[in-house]
Amino acid sequence: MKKVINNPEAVVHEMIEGMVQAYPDKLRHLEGTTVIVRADAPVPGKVAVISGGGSGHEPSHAGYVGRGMLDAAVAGEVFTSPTPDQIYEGMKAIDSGNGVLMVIKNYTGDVMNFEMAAELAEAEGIKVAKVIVNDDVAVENSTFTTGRRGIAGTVFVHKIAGAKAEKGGSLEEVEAVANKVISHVKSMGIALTPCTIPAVGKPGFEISEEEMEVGMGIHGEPGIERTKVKTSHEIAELLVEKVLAEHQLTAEDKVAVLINGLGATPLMELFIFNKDVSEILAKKGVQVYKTFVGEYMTSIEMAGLSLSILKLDDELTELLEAPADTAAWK
Amino acid sequence: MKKVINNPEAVVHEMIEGMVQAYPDKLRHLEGTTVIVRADAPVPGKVAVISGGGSGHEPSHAGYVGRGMLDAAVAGEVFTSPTPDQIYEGMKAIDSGNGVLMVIKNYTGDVMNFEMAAELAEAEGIKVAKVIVNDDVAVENSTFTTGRRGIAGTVFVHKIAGAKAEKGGSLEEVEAVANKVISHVKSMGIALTPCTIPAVGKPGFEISEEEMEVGMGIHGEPGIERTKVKTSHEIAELLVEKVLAEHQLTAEDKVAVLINGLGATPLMELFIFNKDVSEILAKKGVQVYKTFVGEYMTSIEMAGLSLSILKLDDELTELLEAPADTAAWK
Amino acid sequence: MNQQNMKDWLILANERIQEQKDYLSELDRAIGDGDHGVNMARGFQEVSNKLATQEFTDIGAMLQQVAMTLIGKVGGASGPLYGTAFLKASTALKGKGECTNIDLANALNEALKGIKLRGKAEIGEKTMVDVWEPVVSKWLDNPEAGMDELIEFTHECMVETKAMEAKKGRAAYLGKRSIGTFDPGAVSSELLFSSLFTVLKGAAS
Amino acid sequence: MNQQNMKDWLILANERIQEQKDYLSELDRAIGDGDHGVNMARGFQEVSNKLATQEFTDIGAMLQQVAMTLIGKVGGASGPLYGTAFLKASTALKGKGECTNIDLANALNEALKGIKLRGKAEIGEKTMVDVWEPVVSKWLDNPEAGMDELIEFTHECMVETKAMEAKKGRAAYLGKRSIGTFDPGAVSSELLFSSLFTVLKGAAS
Ligand SMILES: Nc1ncnc2c1ncn2[C@@H]1O[C@H](COP(=O)(O)OP(=O)(O)O)[C@@H](O)[C@H]1O
Ligand SMILES: Nc1ncnc2c1ncn2[C@@H]1O[C@H](COP(=O)(O)OP(=O)(O)O)[C@@H](O)[C@H]1O
Ligand SMILES: [Mg+2]
Ligand SMILES: [Mg+2]
Ligand SMILES: [Mg+2]
Ligand SMILES: [Mg+2]
Repeated sequence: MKKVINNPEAVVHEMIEGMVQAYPDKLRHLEGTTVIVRADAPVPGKVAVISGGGSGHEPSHAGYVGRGMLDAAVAGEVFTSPTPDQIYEGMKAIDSGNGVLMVIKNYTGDVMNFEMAAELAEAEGIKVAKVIVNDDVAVENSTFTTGRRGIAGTVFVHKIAGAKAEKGGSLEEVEAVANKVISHVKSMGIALTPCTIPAVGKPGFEISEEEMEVGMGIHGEPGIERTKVKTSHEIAELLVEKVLAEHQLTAEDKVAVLINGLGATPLMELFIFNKDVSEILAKKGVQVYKTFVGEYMTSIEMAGLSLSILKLDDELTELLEAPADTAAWK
Repeated sequence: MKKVINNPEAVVHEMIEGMVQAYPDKLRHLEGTTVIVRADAPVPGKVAVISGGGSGHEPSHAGYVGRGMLDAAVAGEVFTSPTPDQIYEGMKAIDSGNGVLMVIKNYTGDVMNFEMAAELAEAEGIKVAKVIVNDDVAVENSTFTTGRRGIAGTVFVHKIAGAKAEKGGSLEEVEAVANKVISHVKSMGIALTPCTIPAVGKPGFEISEEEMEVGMGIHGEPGIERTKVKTSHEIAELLVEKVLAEHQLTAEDKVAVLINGLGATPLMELFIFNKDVSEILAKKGVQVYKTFVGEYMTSIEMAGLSLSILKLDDELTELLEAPADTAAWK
Repeated sequence: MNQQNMKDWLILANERIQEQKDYLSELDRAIGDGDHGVNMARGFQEVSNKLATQEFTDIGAMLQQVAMTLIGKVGGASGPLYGTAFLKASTALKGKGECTNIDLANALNEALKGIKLRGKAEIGEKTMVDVWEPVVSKWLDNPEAGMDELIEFTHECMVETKAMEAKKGRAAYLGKRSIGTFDPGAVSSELLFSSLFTVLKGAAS
Repeated sequence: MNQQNMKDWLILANERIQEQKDYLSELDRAIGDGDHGVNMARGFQEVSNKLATQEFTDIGAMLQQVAMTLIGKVGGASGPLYGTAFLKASTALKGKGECTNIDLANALNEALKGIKLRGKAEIGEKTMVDVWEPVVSKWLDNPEAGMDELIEFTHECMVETKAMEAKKGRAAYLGKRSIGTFDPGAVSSELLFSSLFTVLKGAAS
């Protein structure tokens, strides 16, 4: 394991310090916690939006804290959901009396820890709503299991729910639009290499030079299938097909496309992949309203990428375009 | 070599297509070339700024094309300077009659190819000025050699010269402020892992699990020294010392800090490193006006980072803060 | 079981978890995200530290502290689950200076209910429930069962998770590929129960 | 040397470069950025294609086309250098249907001057100049020198770059660490000259 770190056990705390030092005008660290809040939190009159999860997905989630997006991000240990006490501290610091929306990715750990935090917050009289993001279409949806995971599409939820809150939406309205995004966004990814949790010190899985993992989780969880490494075009065909299969798109629909790098994949490859995705979508008659290419939700230094497609309507388009001022989304 | 590509020989062209498809409002591809220009080029009444170099440094350089920064970026093959004919096509497409500033990184190949392009452009009556960026302090400066390399500090030149041009500066003024940035910015980096040129198919160098390369070039060129992997804090001490040694800073001076990831280094590590740099600078009494953390000038999928420190004055600060609307700098 | 026995249990459990930290993470690498050992080691080390430095009025209070520590330190899926378990057990033993094996088995049954309520997993879904449920009900059915027998039975329950397909937790996303490894949470639960039975055996003799 | 000989030379040079592509890149990996083979192979393949499909009025015109192709296709440091070299040689041989060895040696001397003007390297700085300068001056000094002797001498010049410390080009950043490998551009220059001498030998016999 080669990393620019000081102490594998201290990466989360040191990272938080480094982030706040980089953006002192935007971010504030709640002393003694792993919570980063908007510098001006709580914002009077505004519903607050909180998200978080394990660390290692940077710029998620603290990179999206700021005007027009999140009010707080709670960082767990690497790939480990944050604990209820931390989440609760975040909620207290951002609630202006208008309630807090929790944006949770659908992992057992995240859901349980956020739910416990909500119980604590509600006991203190904070109005709480929650939405659970489950955009990863790699795994079949089934009522017998935990359902689908939340991956990069979550960033659209942050953006759009954050914009709605910034515009003065009520807790119910912010929750409703967040749920609309969740039902409108589908994602799936592939990985070429694993990643290493600093405190574990070795890669999350082994994979040969010839193979890739399809439908990879963002925590190094194995995916649904292992295949020979495919070309960018083949990967684009695979992911576009899987993702579009979950959308009912008509010729009038416009979509936003998010090509997300998992950490080690160069921008060069993300752009090549975008070329292939654009071509395939154009052939299928899908109208792309806007494209985002970059690292939005990573898996430490994993090589790989994910594709998210968000079906837009007028409301979502307007909120997607609304101004935001955060470290990672402008 | 595991990459999301289609054909190692076609990466540059496919990447250019993918970039332009992602940002059709900002970027235009000059058909039949490897040049990306501002969608609205040539901009009447404005001095044009062109840069470029080998590919593999994304988002450099096309990520900085747009209002307030570059008018054109010329992409060479991976790590290979673009050829004079391509650069010349770019210059013709952006010149509005007010002249073109070429921002060249100090590599023999880049300098020679840009100079040959300048000869072609001047023969056609285009006013040309050039600046040569040599911010990498890893290598001793010497009049007997080619001098120092240009690395991530180049992005500050793009930003500030671009802002000056956007504000209506003359070719001489834009050139002068670019030269001021060059004399005010110093950088140095380290690498933990090599990178692989797609058409070559194997890593640019070998390095063991225990070692790092100090003063690494951004093309996988070996650095000045190979040492045991150091901690983030030790790396910060090393780089800050080397970089500050080239600056004459007084207690009144403010600086801008750029922590640049080389491709595979997770943001988590860049932030940890920033914590260490901030601490050391604070101890030395250096006032940090603004910090940038992210991937600005990469080396495909190299793990590593560089530190750039720009000494500011009022003019540079104002131009650094001026609006820019590009894919990679906003 | 008195306060000292309970402390011994949790300290022994911590020792076992620290020893098996890498093994637990290894199991989680195969079908999860590879952090179970790190999570458990972080949480139980803190439990052990707290027990070494704090005094408690009764065993219920001690278990409550254990619960809060696990909730605040473990994170992930196992944090809220073990945390809830100890919280429920602490409520059941509230105010008691010591307790019988039957009291403890009943408290652990409450703990199991807490785990199932929080995690919504049923038996056979390849989770810690596959150790908790059979072990607790065997003990409840036969409070006189020998400790060695219980230790062996716990181990067997853990082993059975190998053949199961995960339906809950992170491993569920693997579908059939989750078959063939022990569930990490089942293994850490085995460590917890076998430490308990070991300590009880010593206390009885 | 007539047009056909010149074509033979450049086609042979391309073949050698394609054969040695990986070797050239390998050398450049050691002290540069690892692309010299890829750059040269791309450029000379295009030269070879152009020569196969186009007609030229004279050898000057042919060399001009070679120059433009190299300038437009190679990139990096070697592109402008080889491009300038062929451009200067083409000017020297402008309008000639064929030329003597002395004409050619003189033209290559002009090419050398172009390389030095463009790249500002002197002999001993571990660049292609360390092959070009001694080889061209040896040929100029003794136009009757045997081709085998020239081939051998070219090789010796290339070998000498191994012990040199680079002062120009990308390898210069390495300082003393640049000692110990052949300079990639010196090796590609050797391929160019030895192809030339091989073709001239065949043409003479
Ligand atoms: N819904 C659930 N009910 C009961 N146990 C569960 C559930 N989900 C996960 N687990 C247990 O948690 C273990 C994983 O814990 P851990 O690795 O610490 O958390 P995470 O999965 O969040 O990384 C699994 O092996 C399983 O035994
Ligand atoms: N200033 C110079 N003068 C002469 N030759 C040079 C000079 N700089 C570099 N070279 C030659 O160019 C070769 C490298 O070419 P290449 O790898 O294609 O370009 P780059 O260094 O831009 O990647 C070196 O081995 C050296 O022989
Ligand atoms: Mg986890
Ligand atoms: Mg090169
Ligand atoms: Mg886990
Ligand atoms: Mg090279």
